[in-house]
Amino acid sequence: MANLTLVQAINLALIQEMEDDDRVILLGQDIGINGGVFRVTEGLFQRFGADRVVDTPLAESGIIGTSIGLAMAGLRPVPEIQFEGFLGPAYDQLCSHAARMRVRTRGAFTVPLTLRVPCGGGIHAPELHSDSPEAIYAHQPGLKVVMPASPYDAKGLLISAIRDPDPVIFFEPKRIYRAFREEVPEDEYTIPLGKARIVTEGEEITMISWGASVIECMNAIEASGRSIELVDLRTIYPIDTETIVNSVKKTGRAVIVHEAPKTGGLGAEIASRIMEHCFLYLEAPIQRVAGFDTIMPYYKLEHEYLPDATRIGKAIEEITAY
Amino acid sequence: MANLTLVQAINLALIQEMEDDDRVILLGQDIGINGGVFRVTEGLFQRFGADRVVDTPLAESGIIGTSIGLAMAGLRPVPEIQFEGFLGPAYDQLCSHAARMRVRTRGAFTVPLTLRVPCGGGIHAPELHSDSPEAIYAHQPGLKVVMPASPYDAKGLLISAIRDPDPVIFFEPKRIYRAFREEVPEDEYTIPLGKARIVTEGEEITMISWGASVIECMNAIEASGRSIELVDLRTIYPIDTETIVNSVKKTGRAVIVHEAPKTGGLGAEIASRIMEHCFLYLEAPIQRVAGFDTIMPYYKLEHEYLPDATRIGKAIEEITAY
Amino acid sequence: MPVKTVFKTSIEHISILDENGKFDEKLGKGLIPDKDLVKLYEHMVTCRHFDEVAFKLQRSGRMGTYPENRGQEATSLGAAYALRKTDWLVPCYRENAGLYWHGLPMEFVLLHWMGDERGNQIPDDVKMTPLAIPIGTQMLHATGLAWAAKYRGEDTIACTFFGDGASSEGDFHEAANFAANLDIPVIFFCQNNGWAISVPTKTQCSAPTLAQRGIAFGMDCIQIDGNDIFAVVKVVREAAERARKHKRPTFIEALTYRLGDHTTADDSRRYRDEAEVEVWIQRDPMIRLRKYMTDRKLWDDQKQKVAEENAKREVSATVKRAEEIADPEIKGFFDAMYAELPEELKRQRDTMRTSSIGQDPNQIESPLHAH
Amino acid sequence: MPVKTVFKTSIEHISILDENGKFDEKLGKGLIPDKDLVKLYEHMVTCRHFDEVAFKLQRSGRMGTYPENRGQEATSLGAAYALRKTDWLVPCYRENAGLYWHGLPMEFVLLHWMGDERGNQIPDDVKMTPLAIPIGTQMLHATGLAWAAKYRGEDTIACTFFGDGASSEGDFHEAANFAANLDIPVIFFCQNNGWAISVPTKTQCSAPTLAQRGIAFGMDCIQIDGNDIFAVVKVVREAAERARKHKRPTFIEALTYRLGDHTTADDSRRYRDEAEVEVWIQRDPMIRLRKYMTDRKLWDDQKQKVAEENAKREVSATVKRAEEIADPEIKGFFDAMYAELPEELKRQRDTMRTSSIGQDPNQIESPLHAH
Ligand SMILES: Cc1ncc(C[n+]2csc(CCOP(=O)(O)OP(=O)(O)O)c2C)c(N)n1
Ligand SMILES: Cc1ncc(C[n+]2csc(CCOP(=O)(O)OP(=O)(O)O)c2C)c(N)n1
Ligand SMILES: [Mg+2]
Ligand SMILES: [Mg+2]
Repeated sequence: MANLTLVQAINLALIQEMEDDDRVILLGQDIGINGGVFRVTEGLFQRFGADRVVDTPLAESGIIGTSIGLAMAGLRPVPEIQFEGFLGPAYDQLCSHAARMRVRTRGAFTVPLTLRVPCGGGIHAPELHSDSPEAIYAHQPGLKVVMPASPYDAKGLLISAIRDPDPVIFFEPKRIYRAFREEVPEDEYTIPLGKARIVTEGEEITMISWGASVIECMNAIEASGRSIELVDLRTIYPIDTETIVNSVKKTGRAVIVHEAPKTGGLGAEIASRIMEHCFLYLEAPIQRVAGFDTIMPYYKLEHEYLPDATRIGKAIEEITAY
Repeated sequence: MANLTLVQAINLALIQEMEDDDRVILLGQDIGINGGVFRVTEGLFQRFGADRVVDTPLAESGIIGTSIGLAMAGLRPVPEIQFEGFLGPAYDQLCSHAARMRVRTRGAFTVPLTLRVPCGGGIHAPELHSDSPEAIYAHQPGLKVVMPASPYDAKGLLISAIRDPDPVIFFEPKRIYRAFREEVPEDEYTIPLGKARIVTEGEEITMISWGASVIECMNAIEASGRSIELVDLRTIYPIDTETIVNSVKKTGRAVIVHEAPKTGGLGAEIASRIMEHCFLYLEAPIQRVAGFDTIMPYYKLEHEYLPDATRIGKAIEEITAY
Repeated sequence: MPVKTVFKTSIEHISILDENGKFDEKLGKGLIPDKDLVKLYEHMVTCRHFDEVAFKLQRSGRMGTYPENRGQEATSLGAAYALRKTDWLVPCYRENAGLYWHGLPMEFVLLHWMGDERGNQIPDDVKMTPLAIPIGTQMLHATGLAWAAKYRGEDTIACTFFGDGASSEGDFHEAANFAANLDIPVIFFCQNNGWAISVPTKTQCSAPTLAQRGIAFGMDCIQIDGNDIFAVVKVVREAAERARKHKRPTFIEALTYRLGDHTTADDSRRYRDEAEVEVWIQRDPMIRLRKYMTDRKLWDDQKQKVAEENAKREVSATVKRAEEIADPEIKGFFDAMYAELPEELKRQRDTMRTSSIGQDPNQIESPLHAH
Repeated sequence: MPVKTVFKTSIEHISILDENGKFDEKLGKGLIPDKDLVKLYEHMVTCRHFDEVAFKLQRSGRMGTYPENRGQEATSLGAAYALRKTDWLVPCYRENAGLYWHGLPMEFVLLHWMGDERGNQIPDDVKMTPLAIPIGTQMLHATGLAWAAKYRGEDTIACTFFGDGASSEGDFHEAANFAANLDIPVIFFCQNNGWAISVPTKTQCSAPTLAQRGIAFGMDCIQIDGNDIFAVVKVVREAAERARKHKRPTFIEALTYRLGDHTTADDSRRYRDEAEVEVWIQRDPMIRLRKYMTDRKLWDDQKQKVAEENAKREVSATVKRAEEIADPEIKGFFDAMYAELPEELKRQRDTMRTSSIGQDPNQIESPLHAH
């Protein structure tokens, strides 16, 4: 066991998967000698060489498009896009190609790639470095979408993602890259994709979140003094409806927290599923505490945008008062 | 008044806006001498010349990116992307640039472009010619998203879109391009963006849909013999919450119908809003009748995918039985 | 030095068997053994017939939109002939002749245009990717496939086909740039057929040649007469050698022409002159090849007749296979979504005919048990 | 002819004032009047100082990430000098010198890096677009802006700046291709500073020059010493003329170097040799210009001292303006979203401090009135 940050846990997972399986290769911008702009791939170039840790030209569509080819040929590419704001140029290759290859060839070709992308706000970065686009990719059939909220989960989920035979987007909440450490086993282990984690058990409200917001939720829960069941989604798609529904059946109230804009965010899908599965259990309308329907402001105001413990606390008050 | 198809109504709107305002120019693939692959721009090249109806290179990002520049300089470009499946390469310019320009420059620059895109399934086309990506763009703050369901609306909404000072995506449901005709006034008129239309009034259920699915809803409603209020959203973003909520307050039941995959589709947002605004009025969980969470299959099976009157009819039964 | 030349280059155009059937012995000798030449021509006869039949299938409502290949047979066929069975062909949608030569069963292409994904279920031993509908996107996959081969130390290469229109897409630029800078063994084979639907090549590239696109990446570039199968074979062989030995990509611009409409949904009389088409009909790759073979006594009318009869037989058997295939599994578009289907998808699949999917069926059945 | 040359080209490299201060009279004479030269140099002194101060602001926590411009001043400044105030500059983020020359108040750039959108609220009479964070995307906007000018019959042109890294993006290709094929008056000014963060230029372009990127589009292309303001002025003037008169784009590759880290978040010692940096320090655009002016008696130590003092005064006033600006309106990021705010956004804005926005406040307040 080592006490690791999220960055270190990911680094360790990459090393171990690369040691075990030479089909695993990394490609992206500045991931080589520089070790990535967040140092997630630190030391890997030195350890595995330029054939397996490849600095590419500055072209996101190129990174994903060639990764698709690599994966179709049976490799397990792990591309990195430097920030979620630069997923845009790769959108087409991800959604029109990676996501569709298996079904459109009825399995003759598959695309076992794992795309790593830092995401989310709160690090005082320039524009397009603080977005949360997970709902976009959750709406694209054929992809899986993962977002860990802790070092332990990061390692186990990333290993699962790399081993998964289908394309996975692995979002890394950059705000908590180094925010805290956690015991992480040295050995390889997997956390199944599609299974949520109950962070704290509770009776009054079910709170559902993922990524860095999970930490805000924990703070808000603590401040509220209430018995709240916190569900960390872990996997954004497929959504673990069962865990959520079981919890809401118990609590009768649900609050969903995410950084992305509220309209069309994943909160809407989760709220709708809850309603579809346990409408008569609901004691109050489901609350979505989310980013506003605006562009994430430049960093002078980003704290105004991000749903924080205060706003979550308001939701707790509002929903219990209902 | 003339009896026009949806294609003709759009063509007429384009002609009239171009006559009125020489800031309006069209650009896209095959829109010139060929009149567009759906003949929507038929005759415009001959009428307005090569400077105002511009065949571009085959590059979607280029079409949107240059349109942004044209718009920043004060023109009113109306780009066309040939099929919604080819929006992918333009995603970044739309979402990272067009959508953000006003807010990131605090109004110093604006992007009054209107992007026309045929969308949706049901015409036996090859892959990537039958998708419904409206939820993706509704989740992107800074854009407006419109989808008419009739010739009359098409003309009035397109004129509003072109005159709107912000970027608008104008989705044209290709399945009903020529499916029926309607009286369309010769004169220019506008239909405000953000306002839904009540197609039929009713007491038992509120049914919400947009685009070609509206026609399926009408068929299902007729077949059901029930009193159902059909709301055609017309504008996907901003959503006309008020009209929806007022209707659901009356009926207590809501069914949402769309072609896009269910998970993360706009149905989720609408259902969530209904819950947020009139939870205690709901007699039954809100139904989403949607495309499956799969890739739209090739055309041999596309009718299995598209939500049709039969599936909508089931939802009517289920929700009334609840 | 205040002004110095830091780079110099030129583009050559190669033609061996010209449109009048004139053959350049120096370049062409020994390039294609007579026996193979006859086979290639016979293959073209079959493919041309296939193309006509496919067109008719569409017109009679037995198939969806179809892009005629007519007039462009020499490009992909010459390339496939010059390559190995283990090399990847990464096509667009006008390369039937090359794909069949490479081993694709003909009915796959029909199935594809009949709106059936099984037409893309490429057999394991046929090294090709499915037809690419979104323009300009497949070249990146080719680069990735070739990269994987290089990574594994194999001498497999990839050859990707695309049109003049496709060369305008950013993805083309990125694919070529990756290949050139990372030393990836891929051939970029651009079939410049003069048009991208209604848009002429000069709107895609106002430069004197499309071949010079490759100069941007420091790639070897060449222009050829794409209706001359000898020229195709020659330059693809050289490019393949360069790729295999030196891991260097090549850009080939092949000048050709689509004699038909863009697809069956198009009407090319709206945008191009009949006179232009007339000129190109004379440049048909099959006319000159037949003339050459006839001159060399490799071919005669009797052989032509036999070839045409064989073509008919083969194509009608192909159509039969395509049309007689059992209806696709309705649930097929669910089951192939993921290696393992998520719960929600299983539920949608299993209730697709029985419920609206608007609802959890359990909740519908027993809402009142709930509270 | 079986083999014929169908295209020939070459790339020239231009240098007028070389790194040793040697000046080519033939090319350089009369290019920049002495009076202007002095002003340009003084401007560089100010910008260099600004750069140092900006760096320190970041280091002391008074500003966010900042990309040093040091060493690259001659490129954008020379270009801005050669262009008209009515022309569009479409920058990346290392063009402070040119932007200030063009009229941008200096504090805008600080505000931008202080995380304040008002730094992008470009005054109406300054013809430039905001700094571009996403790499390689702004060239399309430049093409659109120039296209609009052409459409209106104005002789305004656009000049867009980008790096070696940016030239790998598909959007660059599309921008250049649109400009070349639609005859749009835009200058593509590539500042090849050797690195894209840690990735060397050869990974972006393994060709002998980056200038040849433009050959793909049949564009005039040229390579220059980007640390030589004379060369910059010369080629930008020629490109501007070509754009204004003939509506033809030009691709310029300027060889330069960033002497600092990529940004304040970067540590360039991780990936590049100190020795390489040393070489380029000698090639600093300011050293050679000062030497040249000194040789020509246009400059002396006293003038240098005055220039530096002026720079300090100006920059510290700039910092003051940036730091003293009132806090941004909290609701500013709502109000500028659309010309007219949708209802839902108004509601979110108005309740952002009072409710969770998870809920319609009306429903929260009076849920029981409902049924
Ligand atoms: C990304 C994308 N944009 C637009 C289209 C619509 N489209 C289909 S074929 C075509 C023209 C292709 O021209 P070219 O690349 O020259 O190939 P050709 O058909 O001439 O062989 C267009 C615009 C598409 N399929 N994909
Ligand atoms: C689309 C996109 N991808 C990645 C990045 C991250 N990034 C910021 S600057 C940079 C390098 C840019 O290099 P270059 O274009 O040569 O400009 P330079 O910084 O050297 O002036 C990268 C990769 C980005 N900002 N945008
Ligand atoms: Mg073509
Ligand atoms: Mg650079």
